[in-house]
Amino acid sequence: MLSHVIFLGLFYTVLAVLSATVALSLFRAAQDFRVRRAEAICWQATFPDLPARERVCRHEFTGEFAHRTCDKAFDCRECQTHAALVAERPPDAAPLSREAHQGEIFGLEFPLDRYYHRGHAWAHPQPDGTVTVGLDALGARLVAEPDAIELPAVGSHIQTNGAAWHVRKRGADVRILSPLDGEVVGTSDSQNGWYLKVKPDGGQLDARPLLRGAEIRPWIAREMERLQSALAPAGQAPTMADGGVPVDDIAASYPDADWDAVCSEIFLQP
Amino acid sequence: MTAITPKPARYGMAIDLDRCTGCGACMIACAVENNVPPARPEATPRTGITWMRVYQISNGASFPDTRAAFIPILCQQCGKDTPCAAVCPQEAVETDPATGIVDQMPQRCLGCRYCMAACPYHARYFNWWDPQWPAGMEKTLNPDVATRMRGVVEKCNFCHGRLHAARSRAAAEGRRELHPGEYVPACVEACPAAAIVFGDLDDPASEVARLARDGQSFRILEKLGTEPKIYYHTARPWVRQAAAQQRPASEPPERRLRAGLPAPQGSGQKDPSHA
Amino acid sequence: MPKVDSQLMPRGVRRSTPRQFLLWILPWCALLAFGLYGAGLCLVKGLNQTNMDNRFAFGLWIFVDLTVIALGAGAFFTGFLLYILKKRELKAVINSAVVIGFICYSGAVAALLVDVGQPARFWFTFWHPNVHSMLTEVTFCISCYLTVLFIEYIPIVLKNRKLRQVPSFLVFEFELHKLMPVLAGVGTFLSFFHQGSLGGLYGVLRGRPFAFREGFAIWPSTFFLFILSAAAAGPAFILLTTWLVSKISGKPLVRPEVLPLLGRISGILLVPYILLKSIDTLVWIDSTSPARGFAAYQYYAWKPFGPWILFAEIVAFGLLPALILLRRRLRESPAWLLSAATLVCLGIALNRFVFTIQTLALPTLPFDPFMSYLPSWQETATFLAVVAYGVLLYSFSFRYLTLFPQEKDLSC
Amino acid sequence: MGLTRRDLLTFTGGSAAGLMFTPVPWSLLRDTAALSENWPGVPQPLHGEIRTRYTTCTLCPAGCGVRARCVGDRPVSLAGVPGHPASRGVLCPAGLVGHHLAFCRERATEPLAGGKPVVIERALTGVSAAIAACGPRESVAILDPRPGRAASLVYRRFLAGLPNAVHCAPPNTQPYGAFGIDLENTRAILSFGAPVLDGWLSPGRVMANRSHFQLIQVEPAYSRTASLADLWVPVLPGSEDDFAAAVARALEGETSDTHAAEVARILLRNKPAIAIGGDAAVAMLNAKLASVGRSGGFLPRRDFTPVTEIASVPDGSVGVLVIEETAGGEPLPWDLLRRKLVSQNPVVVALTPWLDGCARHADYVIPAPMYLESLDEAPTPAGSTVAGFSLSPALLTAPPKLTPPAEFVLRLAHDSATYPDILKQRVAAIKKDGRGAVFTYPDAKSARVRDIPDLWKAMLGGAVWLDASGAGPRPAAASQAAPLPPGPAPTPEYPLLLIAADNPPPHGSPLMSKLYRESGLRRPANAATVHPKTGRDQGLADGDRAIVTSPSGKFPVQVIFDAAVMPGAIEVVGQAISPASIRRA
Repeated sequence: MLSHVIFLGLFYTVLAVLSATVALSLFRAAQDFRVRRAEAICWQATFPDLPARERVCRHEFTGEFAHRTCDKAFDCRECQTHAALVAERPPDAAPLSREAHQGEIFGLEFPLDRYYHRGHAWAHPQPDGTVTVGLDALGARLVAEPDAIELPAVGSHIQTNGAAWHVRKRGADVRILSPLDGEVVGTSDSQNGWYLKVKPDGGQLDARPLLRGAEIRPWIAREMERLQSALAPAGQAPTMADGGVPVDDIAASYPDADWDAVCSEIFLQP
Repeated sequence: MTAITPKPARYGMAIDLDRCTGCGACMIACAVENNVPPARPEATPRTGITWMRVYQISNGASFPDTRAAFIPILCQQCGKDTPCAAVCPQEAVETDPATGIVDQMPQRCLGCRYCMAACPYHARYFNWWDPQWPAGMEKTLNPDVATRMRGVVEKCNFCHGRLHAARSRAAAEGRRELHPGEYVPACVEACPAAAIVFGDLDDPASEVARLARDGQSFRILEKLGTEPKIYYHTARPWVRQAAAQQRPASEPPERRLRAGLPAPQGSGQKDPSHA
Repeated sequence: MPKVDSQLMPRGVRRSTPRQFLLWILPWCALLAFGLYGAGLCLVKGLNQTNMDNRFAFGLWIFVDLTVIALGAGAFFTGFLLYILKKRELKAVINSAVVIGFICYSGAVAALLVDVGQPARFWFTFWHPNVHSMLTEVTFCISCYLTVLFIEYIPIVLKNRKLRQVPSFLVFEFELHKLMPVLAGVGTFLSFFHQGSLGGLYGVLRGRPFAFREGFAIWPSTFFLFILSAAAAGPAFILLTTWLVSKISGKPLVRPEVLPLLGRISGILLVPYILLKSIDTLVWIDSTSPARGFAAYQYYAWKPFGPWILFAEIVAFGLLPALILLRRRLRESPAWLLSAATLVCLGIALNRFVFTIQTLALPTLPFDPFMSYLPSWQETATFLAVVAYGVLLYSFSFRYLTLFPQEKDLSC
Repeated sequence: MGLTRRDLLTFTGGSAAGLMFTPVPWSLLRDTAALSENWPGVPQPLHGEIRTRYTTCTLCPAGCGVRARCVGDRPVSLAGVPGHPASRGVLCPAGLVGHHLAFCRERATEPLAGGKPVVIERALTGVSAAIAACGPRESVAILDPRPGRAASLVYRRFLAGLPNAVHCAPPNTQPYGAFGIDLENTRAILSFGAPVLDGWLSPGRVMANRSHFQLIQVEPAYSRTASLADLWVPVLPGSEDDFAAAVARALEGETSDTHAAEVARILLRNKPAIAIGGDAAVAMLNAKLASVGRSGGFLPRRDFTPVTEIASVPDGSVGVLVIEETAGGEPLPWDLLRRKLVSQNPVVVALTPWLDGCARHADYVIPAPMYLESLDEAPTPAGSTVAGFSLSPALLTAPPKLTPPAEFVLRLAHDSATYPDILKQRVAAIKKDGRGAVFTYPDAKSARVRDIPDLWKAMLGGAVWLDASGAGPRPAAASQAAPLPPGPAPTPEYPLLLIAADNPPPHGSPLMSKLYRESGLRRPANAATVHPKTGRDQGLADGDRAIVTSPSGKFPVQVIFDAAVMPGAIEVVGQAISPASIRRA
């Protein structure tokens, strides 16, 4: 009798634990959606799956680290290291080269009045307190004349590192990561330069996760390398001479490149 | 079952190997009593069902010094740490405290055959086929015993049907005890040599208890410590020795012979004498 | 079609063309179909289709079950090391380990369902369990652990490139992953138990002095030996499969230091196993077996099961690989590493063979013959079906899921 | 999109959980249980009123009493009749499953002429024509497996009406001729190869007296009887008579043979003793033992009717051979019978329930009822010291188209009487005679014949009539012993000796065949057992298939090695001693 109790007790405990585990994670998942954490979590779940070369810490660009892999999923708001380094010497203090002043790198426009996200979206604070969000020059050239664009509905909420909008181009389904938290107040198709007008949470743009000033050049330099190796079919040398100015529609000039692979490389999709 | 709870007994057997002529009447009576189906043509000595099985043993010597004896092997009704009962995953094997009989419940058997692996006497049999009888022969089945289906294990249960019948008779007469000899398994009744004695081992007056105590009695694989309730009796020392020896003794391989002959080719239910 | 195929594959890794893949799976599919036919015969016509009999109540299937479950132990033990003992390096193989574990266990359970005479009654064990039977323990643990493996499999599937586009899947996966240590813990507990029970299965056979062992509490010594041996073999098997997969797919899948690490773990566990196994064998020869009326020498007097089998089990397939795996220099050379791992796996298989087959082959009745047994084609087919099923499931998982996270980095 | 999916998940999860609280899953479980527990297609025993019916076994001459446990009127199991004077409440294995015989595959169910089914009338006319067509040199023979029955009487009467006819019997149907054996008082039996403990006389009677007598088995093969005998004297095949002679000399104290001397000592120490199983020399030995006509020895029986042995029918003389094969046991070797037939178009008629015996060689097959399918009789048991008679009422309903052998012969003879009529007459005769007593099975009581009002009815209810006065001391005719030809010696061509292994399993129920085969208790009929050494010398291995060749022909066998067999000998089921050779097939 006792043995029955012990044995079956154990067995049913195990079953209880198992079902509890599953139930709990289901419940938590639902919870995440309710408190709008889902998008962030998606990014967190995605980040570890990115190849190491895509996960470098921004402070590697500025040479503060020889090698460092980001462990905060590019959310510098939570990163002590970042805070410390920034406190040490604010990025704006960094000396800028002539070209950088004009905001041109490899013949690509990178205006310095904007903040750049690692996913190639920029955020541009407007006088009216809203922030316009658009694709930077590199991103724009990759998806030039997209086959389709899927913008969020006005009034919907986007989160830093969450999907802001979707662009489809030559079989590549690209989700652009949002550079900020906020409510979408307006959308447009890029002819006036931006895709979203966003009313940032907390009234103003939190720029901590975003790149600016001196960081941009080394970052773009790396991005170009990655782009080249992504474009180069296996075994071939990169086709774009260093410093060569990318054409307006890269896709067009690389008809046989696996565009999905290229885009996911640049837009941080595992 | 009877309304009256019967007086506990510990049924056992004593088999006189010096009287057993190996005629096989016990096997046959057993099969008839317990509705064992005839063999499929494909059945072999190792896939057939013989709750009671008479082995021939020999002293391994060569002619003319050779000696042989017959040993009927049935479920030995182990009384302690019953190997098969302990291992059955779903209590399809039960030892009846009132009789000491180890009973197999085919209706509950999963057919995992773990009990067969556990039984040192190979006294358990698996239904490898759907049971089948020649047309009309199923009308000769014993109504007191249910037939078994394919995929379950079965074995000797000291003719449970007969025990129930005897008990209800006794109950009808308001007795809670069975007279000695009122309940005997079919093999005991059928043995032409009266070589098998059956009864309550706990009743010191019973013949079986007397034989069990006898110095010339032994049990097979006694050292396993499972307290089998089948005793074998013989005055021939070599038989006792052969039934207890280490294996393989340095005996010629042809000892294989009688323990189970290959099936005569192409003879299924066909009578061997005409095969 | 090829488009869908390529969109299901993880990004940034190269996989064979649809055509190559088709050519690869076709033969396995054929094998699976053939095997299922054999299994079907056994289910429809009954077990008379096998060569098992009243003496050889267990045959090829039980042997295979015990072996694959021992090899599948890699799943639980790697999980245990990764989530409980926090051995981060093993993250590189954990997914593969889980899939292999799932394959082994589901395969074993499938084979068992064909093996029992009345498959429709499988649930009887849960209905009126005999808690004193090792088989009950096995049934309960395995069914539970299979569930665990299934749950552990889910996140890997949800991370598939297409599925991950569904946010709710990704979020659920994330939350589930956070609780993975719990599952790993439960899994470890269960595995320890049923690996043990599988050993107990034979250790408790007091009617079979060849298998019977004394033990502690309700568990015979084989209970503990099986746990240890399984834990030792699991990593070795993961090692082998990983190497095999990277050879077949022609890519590096894990960093070079991972395989030797697995080898080292296996070696470290082998040593105590061999030690205890030897002690256990000596005790058995010296007292356990004789006490039950069987001098141990006689077991090895039956051809072909001579004393060589003991030597092979303990020295050739135990001590030898253990020594190889414990020497860094040998461990680092793939040839040594792989041959050692192979030996370990063979050793486990041999050990399980001895307990399942030799135990039944040896006569217990003094006048009973030694029995031999060869599986029928239906039995073999059913076994092959399990193999094919495993290969297929693994192939698809490897093609469409991320089994080796490091592959992406290593591939460029 | 995501929303609806989540809804879907919730819905399925919820409904799954909800289902648990409905009876559905549980009833499903119950149903699977039910399904798996009464597996489809498994025959279930029929239930009904349990009754006990009695009959007498006619499978062999022992005439054992049978108590049948019946459901309704169908027998489900057979057992001995406690207290039965002849069988002592015991049945042999074959008798235990007599009620299965009707279900054997190889039984005859309709008349055949030249292998084609015909109506019985057609067969009758055919056979009558054949008999009428017999030439002056051709005889009509009826082979009667068990002379001394009412049926035998019918045959004799029929044959008496024919110019040239012979009523004959197979060898050894009356092993002790005019004598019965007073086993109850015997103290020693010297058996020359007789299967004393393996189906000799009636097993019940033998085993009941086993404790009273010393058993000496003189036999080349280590048979079942030899293995349980008090003394086994292995002799060379064919040299039994020499040994018998040696024993005879030893009884007078003059011999060198130590074995013989020992045997003689045992015989002298345990008197009365008898010698059985053999030939002239054995008869002479009995004379020496003075075992004839005295208690504990051979007692003459009055109801003995001498009958020609088939062997002594001249070869090539039988034009129409009618073979009755209702008795159990294996059929006669066909070549023995064929030799008796005339060369051109002989006609063979088989009155048999079996298709696989002589029926295979018969021009006409008249299907006979199987044991327990028709009213039959059991005459005085073989070896019994007292005259006896009992009826064997049918317990099974016979299929149509069967004709009891006696019935068939009656119709050949255009006799209006039926077989039961003949049996009635026999019972009436016993009643009229008034001697002896009747043991009735149901109450296990004996009563004098004249005290029984309706003997026929009593007999039908299960009873045996015994007439102790049927036997009594009478001067024994000293049997004339012609010395046996010397035992066959191996020749270069036939280096080995063929000897009979234990007697073959009788024609049995499917169940019996199964059990014998699966337990290996009886050797298959195609087994040839040789000593391992002999086998290897002949280039054979255990389990080989081989061909045995002897002067009387060749047959396929399966070789079995057994150290218990005499080196240089081949043990084959039911074969006569002869030189032979064996080679791998």
